[in-house]
Amino acid sequence: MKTDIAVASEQPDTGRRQPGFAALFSGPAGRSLGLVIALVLLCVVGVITSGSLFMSFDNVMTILRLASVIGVVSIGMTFVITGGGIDLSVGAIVALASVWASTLATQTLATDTHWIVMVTTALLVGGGCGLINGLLIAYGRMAAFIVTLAMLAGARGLAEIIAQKQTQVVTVDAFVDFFGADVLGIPVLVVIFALVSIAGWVLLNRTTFGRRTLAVGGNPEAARLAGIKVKRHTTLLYVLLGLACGLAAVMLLARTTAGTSTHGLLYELDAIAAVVIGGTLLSGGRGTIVGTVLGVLIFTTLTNVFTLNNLDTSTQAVAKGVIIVVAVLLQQRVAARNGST
Amino acid sequence: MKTDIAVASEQPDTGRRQPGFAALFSGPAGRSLGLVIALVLLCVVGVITSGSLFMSFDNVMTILRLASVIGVVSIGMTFVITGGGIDLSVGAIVALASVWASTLATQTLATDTHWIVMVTTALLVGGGCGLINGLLIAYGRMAAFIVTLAMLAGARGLAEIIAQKQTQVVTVDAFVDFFGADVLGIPVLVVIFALVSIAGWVLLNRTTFGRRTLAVGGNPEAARLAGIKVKRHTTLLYVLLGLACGLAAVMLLARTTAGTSTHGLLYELDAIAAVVIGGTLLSGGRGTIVGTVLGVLIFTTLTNVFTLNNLDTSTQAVAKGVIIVVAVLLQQRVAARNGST
Amino acid sequence: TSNEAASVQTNLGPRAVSSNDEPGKEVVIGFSGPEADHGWLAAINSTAIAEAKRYSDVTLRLAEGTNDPSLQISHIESFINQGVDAIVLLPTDGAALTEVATKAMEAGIPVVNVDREFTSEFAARTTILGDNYGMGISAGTYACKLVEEHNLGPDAVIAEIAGLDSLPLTQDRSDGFKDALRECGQKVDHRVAAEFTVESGEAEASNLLQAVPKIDIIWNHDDDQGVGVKAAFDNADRNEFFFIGGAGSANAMRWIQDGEMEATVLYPPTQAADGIRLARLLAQGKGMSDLVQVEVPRRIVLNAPVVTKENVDKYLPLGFES
Amino acid sequence: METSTETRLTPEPDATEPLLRMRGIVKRFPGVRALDGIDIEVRAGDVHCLLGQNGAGKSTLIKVLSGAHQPDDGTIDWQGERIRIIDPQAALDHGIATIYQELDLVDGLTVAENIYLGHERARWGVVARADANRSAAGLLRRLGHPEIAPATEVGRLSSAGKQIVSMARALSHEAKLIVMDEPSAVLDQHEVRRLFGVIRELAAQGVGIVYISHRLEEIREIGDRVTVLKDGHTAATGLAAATTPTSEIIRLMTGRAIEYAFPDRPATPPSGEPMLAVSGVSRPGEFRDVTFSVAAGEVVGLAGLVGSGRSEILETIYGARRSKAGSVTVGGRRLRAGSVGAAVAAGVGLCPEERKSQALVLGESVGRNITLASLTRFARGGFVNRRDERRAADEQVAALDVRPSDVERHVRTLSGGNQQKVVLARWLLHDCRVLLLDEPTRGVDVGARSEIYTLIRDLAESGIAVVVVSSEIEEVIGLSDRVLVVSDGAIVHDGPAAEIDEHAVLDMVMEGKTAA
Ligand SMILES: Nc1ncnc2c1ncn2[C@@H]1O[C@H](COP(=O)(O)OP(=O)(O)OP(=O)(O)O)[C@@H](O)[C@H]1O
Ligand SMILES: Nc1ncnc2c1ncn2[C@@H]1O[C@H](COP(=O)(O)OP(=O)(O)OP(=O)(O)O)[C@@H](O)[C@H]1O
Ligand SMILES: [Mg+2]
Ligand SMILES: [Mg+2]
Repeated sequence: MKTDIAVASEQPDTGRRQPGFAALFSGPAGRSLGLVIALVLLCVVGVITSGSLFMSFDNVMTILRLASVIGVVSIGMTFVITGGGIDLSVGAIVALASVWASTLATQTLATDTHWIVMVTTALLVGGGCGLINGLLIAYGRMAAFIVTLAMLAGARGLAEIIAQKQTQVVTVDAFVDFFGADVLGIPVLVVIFALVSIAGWVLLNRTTFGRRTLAVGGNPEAARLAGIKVKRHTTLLYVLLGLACGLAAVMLLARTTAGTSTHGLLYELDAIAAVVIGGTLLSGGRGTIVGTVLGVLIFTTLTNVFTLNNLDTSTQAVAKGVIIVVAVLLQQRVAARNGST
Repeated sequence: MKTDIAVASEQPDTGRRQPGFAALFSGPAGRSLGLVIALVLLCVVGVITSGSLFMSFDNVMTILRLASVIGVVSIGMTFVITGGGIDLSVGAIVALASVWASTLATQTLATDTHWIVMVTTALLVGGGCGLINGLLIAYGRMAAFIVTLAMLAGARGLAEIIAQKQTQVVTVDAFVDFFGADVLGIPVLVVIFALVSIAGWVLLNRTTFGRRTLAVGGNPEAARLAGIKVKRHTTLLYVLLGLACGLAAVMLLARTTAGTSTHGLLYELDAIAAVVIGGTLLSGGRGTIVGTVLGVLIFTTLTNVFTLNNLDTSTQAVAKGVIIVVAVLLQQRVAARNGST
Repeated sequence: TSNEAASVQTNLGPRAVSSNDEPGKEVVIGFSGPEADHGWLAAINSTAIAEAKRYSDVTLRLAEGTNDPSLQISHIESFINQGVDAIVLLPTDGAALTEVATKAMEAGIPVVNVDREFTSEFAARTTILGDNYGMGISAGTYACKLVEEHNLGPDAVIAEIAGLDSLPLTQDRSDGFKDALRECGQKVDHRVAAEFTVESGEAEASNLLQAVPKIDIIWNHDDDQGVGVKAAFDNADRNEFFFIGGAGSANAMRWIQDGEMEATVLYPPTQAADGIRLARLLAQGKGMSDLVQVEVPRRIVLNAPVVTKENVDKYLPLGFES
Repeated sequence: METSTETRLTPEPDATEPLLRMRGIVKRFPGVRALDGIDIEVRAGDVHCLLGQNGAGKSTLIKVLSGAHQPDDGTIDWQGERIRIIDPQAALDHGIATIYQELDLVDGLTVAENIYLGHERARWGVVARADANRSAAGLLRRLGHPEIAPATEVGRLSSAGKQIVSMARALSHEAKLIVMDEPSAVLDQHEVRRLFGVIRELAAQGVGIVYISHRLEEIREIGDRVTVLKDGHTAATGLAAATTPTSEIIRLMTGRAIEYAFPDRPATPPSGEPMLAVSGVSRPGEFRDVTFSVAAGEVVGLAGLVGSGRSEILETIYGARRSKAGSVTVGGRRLRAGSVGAAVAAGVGLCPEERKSQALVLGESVGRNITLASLTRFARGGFVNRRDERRAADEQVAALDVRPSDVERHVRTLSGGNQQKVVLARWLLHDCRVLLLDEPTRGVDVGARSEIYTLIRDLAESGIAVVVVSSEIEEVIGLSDRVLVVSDGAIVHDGPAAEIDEHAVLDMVMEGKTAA
């Protein structure tokens, strides 16, 4: 939002990165240093209150597995927000993709051929929804907020119609076995999250696609004048996020062994929150995958620590609100000290 | 979001208002002409499908009464968004204010003295939450999205703690009688909505406060250098919205005769949607109260028409998605033809 | 009226006291339910907690209530990691939680399923069902009785205000209602779905009243949203119909006493409390003292009786403050 | 893609065939005919100057050429072939690179990333950062700015620095035609020299240059041919830059003869109690120990190189930056440091350097932008009296000759120079006691320029203390009663304008530069 920008510009840029020790943190890690500190503090609280329970391998995997689904969505969301957009329909798209990929017809086909059919279906549905979003926003010149709000209503409604509001159990064993398995003790879901994170980081920071995303989000007019096809690029960003939602649906199908129209409820808020807490500018032009991953981990670890400590849900909500504010303030102060805003 | 701006800037600004007939619609009414058309179309559908049922005085009042609560919140939201901000916590603030104003203690005091005690409580709670939001955003330099997300969690949690997740029935008869009454056949709630709309319109379009809101949202740095106290103004905007939420809580208390922590669920989405559909720029700097009121009416009428036609909820959701897109496209085309972008 | 911190516990009246209540082995029970965002679910939680407090040998671990199956799965996973002695689970979605419940059972932790059935026999040691379909049947059967008693004829206008429509349990209730009505040649003429909240109840009911100028019978799935539904009736000055509720909150029972409501179909929020008790017995290896068999049964289906003016006094103590 | 940073030599085209020929170009915006049949021809190796008043259509013409706008009518021949330029990429593909009037960089990207935006140096879609940084450094060196590090975020650069990056970007395209829309507006004399060096080098290699500027003396120095636009028409084209008299060019542009001179200074310099007194104000890293005072009715000019800290000094006086030491007093009363509100209340106005980001609310009308700082004057009890407001805005628009003279029009649609006038108008309306003007004539045409000079003098005579920052030393000297020379964040000279000349100032600023 503009206000933030304004306020930020009041404190003059420090301009130059400091040498020596601080330089270590002036890269992506530096910008996220506050978040790392917040996460570490959270872990310390976890260890103090729940001892070895918290640090156990199983518990860590539980946190990561929970983080993996919303994590994949959040990484996609990082691209859209960095590119100056927003997507409220992610949860609905996840639901629709999960339902579509677990209909009787799809599952029968998958049993007859290969479970890859289900994955393809989910990705196609996700990508298709993203494409519709992108086309309406970029070529239809409509506000992203409105288009994706409409998609939120539409996709979830369609999911309900397809599933007839029933839960569709996944009976394709090969599918469940594959995604439910471990690789060297690490759950496949966590591996997927890790791979998507790395791919996202490379895509945003090391490729022309990523550079152009920053340009389109930071100054779309300048990007257009530099010869970038802004509309096409914007559309691609939403397709990318749609695909991430499709993948998340697959992961959710594996995790819950069921497809339902209630999957992905409120993912839009969770994902946007993780992205923004991570340090990506909601107004576009600056994005960080590392920050997003940290944001997701902070939220999931928070829930885990709460659960281990048997906290009442209302108290949890209040505590969550306070912790969000404190984490961001911390992040800001640390970033300011490190000379990167 | 930036993308929209970029895309919009490709089609040249008309800059100048056309004379003659078109000038009639080039004011606020013109910008909202597409919305008026959409609303009229919706009413035509209502009349065709439900005949006199739809156009009956009672039904129109039902629509307006349902529109009034979210309407008051949306008008407050128009100011915040026009000023370049966003507030996700409106629903939670409504819940907290409704709960606080209907605790046993407050109600007892109100019975002993006057129901105005309940109203004051709700307004104070709403204004207080808004103040916290505003201070953290303007002076704490935090992103509005994050701060109000934290407030969303915190305020609803607090509401649950206060109400112990129970529904607090309003027993102050004078309160229910006053707000449940009619004035010349018009429900008091609708009268309040109308008054707030007019006050909002005057405030935004005719006062220095409104002008400054537009400037702060349009270019905060320029506003600051023009001598406007941007931080103070931003804070005031959130307080204003908080007060609107407090008032909405009072109206909701009267409408449902109960205060609960589940009041105002998803108001943030509904209000932002109404504001943005109305034509207020999500990036700030342009706001229209008339548009917001129309946006609210479109959404409420839509639900009413659906119900009159006994539509299944899933179909409703899909239809809603499609109608939103169509309404906005219509609005855009009409606006473009009228020469105001 | 509901501002006193009411707990159903104190209202429950006389309860069976048996040797099973003697302190036994110390056990840790994990409890996870959906987001307690309205009265019935809040009552589910509070009765469960209160029940656990009654036993000095029970330590309760409470997970954050959620409507996201994925998050609930991770709660169960952490219970398994913690090695609790038993798990009481009210799933957001029975099918979605089956896998992880099976995992818990395989890890030797008995799972007590409350209210929403799993898709596998092996996922729960014991299931306590509130019978949503049966609730619809009860409501429908009672509606049929009203039609007959008051001679409403085959064209009686029957309306339904459902709860959150995307939940399978809402579908079950609606199916039961429909099926029972069919028995007496009736059908649901108009249906809207609220969201279990007071506000949505008021909004949906307001619109419904406009859609149907004259109604004979209304069944509202949930007494929580019923507060709003009732407010809408009062706002519109409409009372020409029989108003049947669901769940059985204290508010609803008082309305029945005052003649402002015809009846409500009970859906006791004490299931989870029962679940806690059974989980304790399972973990301690005990049976149910009122039964001859030495083990806790696999399946308990609660009754969904209809509360009317005649019997409301008997049920009022069970009514939860919502 | 070639790694060479050198602009490729284009084979000398047939001497009779111009590189570019635009005929009958028409561009309409709703309510305006920005271009109404423009003809222009540019030869390879020529520096072709485009002149015209503010709003004449220069920027619009070059945006048509660069693919940013689609013409409504007219033809474009490129190297003898009829082409259509459907988007900016098409123009770049043909070898037409453009430096836009409004800086068109992405703040969040680095210098190198901005230079290669849209034609990244990449392999398999993965950017070759080291390669890009190296090439960018080469381009910057060629432009005489090795101190700009390719890895710096562009948002941290000053306007001048950004202008350099824009130029480096144009060079990076190995273009056959480079269009420059007022590149010198944010540069000081020293920088302009270097720019001319580069332009000459490019022209010698056969690259065609279209050069837009409002500084007529530059035209004579660098230009080969001149085209003058007036109200969307070609008033004259193909004039020889060297021989066409200045008065003739001005007449073609404005349709009248303009005395291109500074207004007379008062015979006796104003004195008495200082209206504005700045003492010992410092901001580490930007400027230090700045002390000077301005009497009522006095015009004080700040000369210096780009980046010497003049803008920061003005912004600190105004309270937009908080000073770490020293004090600012206005009319004898000390201002609270770091408070714009206090400064405005005390009657200080600042006309900031970057009109787009710092001054204008682009989505608002001209009228509302003008009255923004004086709203309370038109308000009673918080309600704005729109008739009074409108009248005041109309007066300012007429006084400054803003075109089109329509206060309802969005500022966004005004030409650059007219936008600048709107910013000036805001503070002229504000009944200031102290007026701080940062580059007030940036991008303003000759006609309006002399009007602004007269205005500033009139304001001073009405008792206002004026501080002017300008990168044109001639302007500082001509306009001011007293000149301060700023070098590297310190005031190195303070004396009457009549006793100093351009060379002396240039020497002083350069000395500071070399000493530092
Ligand atoms: N996007 C637009 N929408 C409407 N009118 C426009 C737009 N862009 C330019 N104009 C109008 O076109 C005319 C020509 O503007 P242009 O920017 O080409 O002038 P210019 O010669 O570059 O002036 P300057 O020297 O001030 O930069 C002006 O009247 C301007 O208001
Ligand atoms: N946002 C910023 N962050 C860091 N350094 C900055 C920033 N803005 C300006 N500077 C530095 O401050 C110094 C002075 O800036 P500036 O160019 O505004 O001076 P100036 O004398 O006003 O020049 P100009 O002629 O461009 O107005 C320069 O070294 C510049 O690089
Ligand atoms: Mg121009
Ligand atoms: Mg400057």
